[in-house]
Amino acid sequence: MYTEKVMDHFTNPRNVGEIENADAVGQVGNAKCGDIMKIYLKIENDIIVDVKFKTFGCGSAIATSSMATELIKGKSVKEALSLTNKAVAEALDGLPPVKMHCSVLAEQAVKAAIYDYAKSNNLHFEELEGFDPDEDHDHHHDIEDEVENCN
Amino acid sequence: MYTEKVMDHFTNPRNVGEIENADAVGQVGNAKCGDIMKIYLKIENDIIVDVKFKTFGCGSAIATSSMATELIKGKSVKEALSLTNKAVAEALDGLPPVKMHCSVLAEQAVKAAIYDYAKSNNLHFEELEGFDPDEDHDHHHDIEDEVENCN
Amino acid sequence: MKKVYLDYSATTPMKKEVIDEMLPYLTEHFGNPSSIHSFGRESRKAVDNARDQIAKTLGAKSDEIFFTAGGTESDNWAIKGVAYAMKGKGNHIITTKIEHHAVLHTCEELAKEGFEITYLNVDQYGLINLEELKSAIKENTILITVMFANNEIGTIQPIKEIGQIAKEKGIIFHTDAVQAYGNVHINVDQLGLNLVSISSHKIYGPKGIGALYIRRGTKILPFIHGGAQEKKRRAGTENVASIVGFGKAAELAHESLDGHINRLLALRTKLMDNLLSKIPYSQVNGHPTKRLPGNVNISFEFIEGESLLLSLDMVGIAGSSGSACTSGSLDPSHVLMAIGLSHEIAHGSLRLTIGDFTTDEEIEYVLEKLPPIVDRLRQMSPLYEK
Amino acid sequence: MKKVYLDYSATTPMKKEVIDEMLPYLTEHFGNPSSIHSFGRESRKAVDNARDQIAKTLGAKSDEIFFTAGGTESDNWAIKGVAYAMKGKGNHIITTKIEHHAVLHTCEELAKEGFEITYLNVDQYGLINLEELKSAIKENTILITVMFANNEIGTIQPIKEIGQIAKEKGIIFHTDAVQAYGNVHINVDQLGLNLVSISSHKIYGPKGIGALYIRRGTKILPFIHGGAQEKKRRAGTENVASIVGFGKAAELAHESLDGHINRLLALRTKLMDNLLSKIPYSQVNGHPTKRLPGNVNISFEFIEGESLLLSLDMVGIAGSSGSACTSGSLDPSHVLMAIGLSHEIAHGSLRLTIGDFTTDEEIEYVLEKLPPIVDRLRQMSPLYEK
Ligand SMILES: Cc1ncc(COP(=O)(O)O)c(C=O)c1O
Ligand SMILES: Cc1ncc(COP(=O)(O)O)c(C=O)c1O
Ligand code: FES
Ligand code: FES
Repeated sequence: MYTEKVMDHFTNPRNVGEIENADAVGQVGNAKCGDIMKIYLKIENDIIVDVKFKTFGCGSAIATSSMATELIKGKSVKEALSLTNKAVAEALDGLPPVKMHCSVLAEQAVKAAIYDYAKSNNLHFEELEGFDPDEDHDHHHDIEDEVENCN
Repeated sequence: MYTEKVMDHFTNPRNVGEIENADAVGQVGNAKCGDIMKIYLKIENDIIVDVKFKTFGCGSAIATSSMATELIKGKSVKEALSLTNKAVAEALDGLPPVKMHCSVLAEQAVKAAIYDYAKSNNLHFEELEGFDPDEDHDHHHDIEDEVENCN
Repeated sequence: MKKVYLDYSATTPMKKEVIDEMLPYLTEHFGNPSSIHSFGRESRKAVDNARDQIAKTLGAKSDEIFFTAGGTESDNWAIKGVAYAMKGKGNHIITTKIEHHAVLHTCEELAKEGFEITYLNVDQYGLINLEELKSAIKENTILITVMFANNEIGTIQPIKEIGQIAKEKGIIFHTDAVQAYGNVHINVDQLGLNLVSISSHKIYGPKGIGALYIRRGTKILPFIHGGAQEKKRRAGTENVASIVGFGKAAELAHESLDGHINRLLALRTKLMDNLLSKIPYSQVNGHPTKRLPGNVNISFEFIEGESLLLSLDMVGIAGSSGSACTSGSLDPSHVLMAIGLSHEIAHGSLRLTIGDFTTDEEIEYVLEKLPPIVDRLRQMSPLYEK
Repeated sequence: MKKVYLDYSATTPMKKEVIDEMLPYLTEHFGNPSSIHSFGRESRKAVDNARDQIAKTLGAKSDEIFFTAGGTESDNWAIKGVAYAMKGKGNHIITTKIEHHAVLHTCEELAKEGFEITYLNVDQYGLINLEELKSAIKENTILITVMFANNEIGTIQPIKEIGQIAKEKGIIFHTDAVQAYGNVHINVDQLGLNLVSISSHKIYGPKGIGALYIRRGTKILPFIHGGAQEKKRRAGTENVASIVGFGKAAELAHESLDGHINRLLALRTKLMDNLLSKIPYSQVNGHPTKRLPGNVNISFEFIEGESLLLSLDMVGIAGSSGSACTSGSLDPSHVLMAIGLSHEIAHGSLRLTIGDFTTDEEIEYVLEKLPPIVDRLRQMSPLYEK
């Protein structure tokens, strides 16, 4: 089901935890959908010098959180904003179709954190136009080969 | 499916053949239904001194013909008339439900032969009242656990 | 790596006696039971024998047992078969909110065709309310279908009482006994059952074979049309080897039923009690006593089921969860929702089901491995404040 | 006693490679493919692999193969599934008079529900007439279902031509290829097929498992409702071991298809020609060349099929017959009636079907044993005047 990389990041997630005086915090998802991601950023001179996450969710949610934090660590805020869910999924050698939405969540969590950063620092990023961190991404629907475990 | 007795009478049918100057001949069934039984009787002093049959039909049809001829051989015409299909079936240790109608045919064949005998000798038997040797006994219907071989 | 299988409700390994019984029918005795030659007769005899074996376990007559491809087909057949046979009389069907999808989705299909379906509520333990059932019955009610025991939380319904109500009202009563069969005593006469769905792969038999018990005189149309197999009521060349395996599995289950129940209960109690005491913020789902002997269903707050299952799998423990995240669908299990769990608690549910090959040592292993895994996932959870 | 099995069209023995491939899934790999743990994943992989194997044999894509409990269920699903999905567009279905009962009885059920069925005639060889097909097509025709090869007389229909006609008119085309599969080259694209029914136990695989090929985009509703197996289109726990066996059997059949055909043809010719020349008043039923390679169907005048089969069985030869007397029903096989045989001739029909384990020696044995049996039964027959 999952690639080795996913399992690796699930088993040994990088950057788990919280940052005490974080410069930005973003949270997306809700318990109803079964996934919540929270990302903490430490930013110096527009560079993400530290990042931590906490995730309530499936293996893929944890692995994508882990990979997303790895991918933005040390990058500029600008660069982090260009992170796509596809890039996260690819970095994990792919995700099962039903689990692609978890990578969307990771992308959104990063954006939500930077949104928070932008707000408290009065910055404006083109990439965040139209972005609403509280929007409920009803990402679970229209999944083709959904498997209900009802045995 | 069939009892040993049925198989014995099917494999070694008694009284197969024709009687040249038979005193009576009866035939029932038709090729459409898949079974025809023809019975030849030699009768002396109202005693069936010889009997032969020819049957076009299934294993059970052949076995019941054989058994029926055995059961009436040496008997009086009266006694032969009292032969029931049940008696034939029982003498064979039973028949599968779908094959009970073959024993009916055997009973009918005996009756048809005696009918022929009665007619040519101007005799009257109570047991034959209402009996019509040419009637088409649509015996195959309403069989409960019919098995169609369609594989 | 050590492997501990605790997902017996999903499917069971076969017993050796079952495989041994099947093998001749996978090899030399391969005839089609409809054929009249010796190859066919050999198969026919085997099918008839299995039918006898199964009838005996239910207190039924052999000609009331009809083989199907599994529990799902049995459920589809029972419900659609009665609905179409009885539609002259009425179009109302009563079921529950916690049925298996084989029942629920079939009812939903019938609803599209104009049948009216009442879905009974269940209480926090998963039990239906007999008064609610009684008042749901109407003039046009043609079928009551209530599962014997639930596959997720293991709750056993008051089947005998339902059977009495159905009988009084002259309504056909079907039960999906796929999980109960082999784990609970079932006698179709004592319980007033008209139709019972059972499945082989839940009782140490092969997959892909099941049966529908049909009480003599029950109005039901065939579901699969074709050859005259199963007394013209279920077409298709008989799955001889699997039927033989199912028959043997049923016989074995029936013979050892009390021992089986007692053994499972002891292991179940040990596992459940210890998990509850070792892991804070945990709760049992389902009924405390009216439940399948091998069923454990626990919710651990703050964590999600799939990541729990994956973590368990990595130490060789196989379980299941009612979390939607195992399925990619939005809502967690309809059963957990129906007993009133919040989404969050439902997502953190774990089902461990014990079976005949489960050992005390395996239970110990789970008790050792599971608590630290829960703790680790909680440490990662934004919902958990230690 | 010597045993000669010549009833391969009824069912086949399994190949050793098939059983060997299945065994691990009857023993250690018993997981439910829907489970996410290692036991489940092992099974999932095996099911996916079998799907690939079967797709390949048909020139199809893997996601177009759906497992069922056999040819009968595939036929029921194809026909009802399309009928209900397309009923907004029309209610007319075209089939033939010589279909298997799985198709015929399903059509008859639909007729009761208001669908209109056209049963195409066949000629003396069992072939449909393409012009008759064309003129049967109407505005409201939603489905053409014509069997690939007949199970009794072996006649192979002009499937490619039918496919072209269906395509031109935009009508869904289903074929029951249960007998053809593994005996004829089948490529779904070249033949213009939308739906194809196949069954494992006719190609040296296990019983109780089959598949329906569904071309992407074909409008068809599910037939069995429940869990989300088979991409939500066919519910029920997957019959893993049998699916694995079916996959292997399909692969083997595909690899050796040309050799298989040639071998069977040689034995068939020898058997058929010699029986015809040795036994007077005999005739072949079915097409001289457009027929399944292993199929022999001969009528012997003046005798009846069941007594012939019984006599053959007593010398160890297993065959079948279109006589109603094997079934207890009134009319002989609808197929033999449709090709215009008289009842008498139809009753005297014998089907011997040759397969991969048939030897030349076995054919010799039949050629030795059969003629005297026919003669003996004729001596008993009131219809025979020698
Ligand atoms: C309660 C219940 N009903 C029906 C089924 C379906 O049975 P099967 O898997 O044999 O189709 C299951 C198992 O999955 C079940 O647990
Ligand atoms: C042409 C044809 N269609 C359908 C079937 C039914 O297939 P199954 O026996 O797998 O249900 C058969 C075999 O019996 C057949 O010969
Ligand atoms: S968090 Fe629910 S599927 Fe990934
Ligand atoms: S003669 Fe036809 S069934 Fe006996």
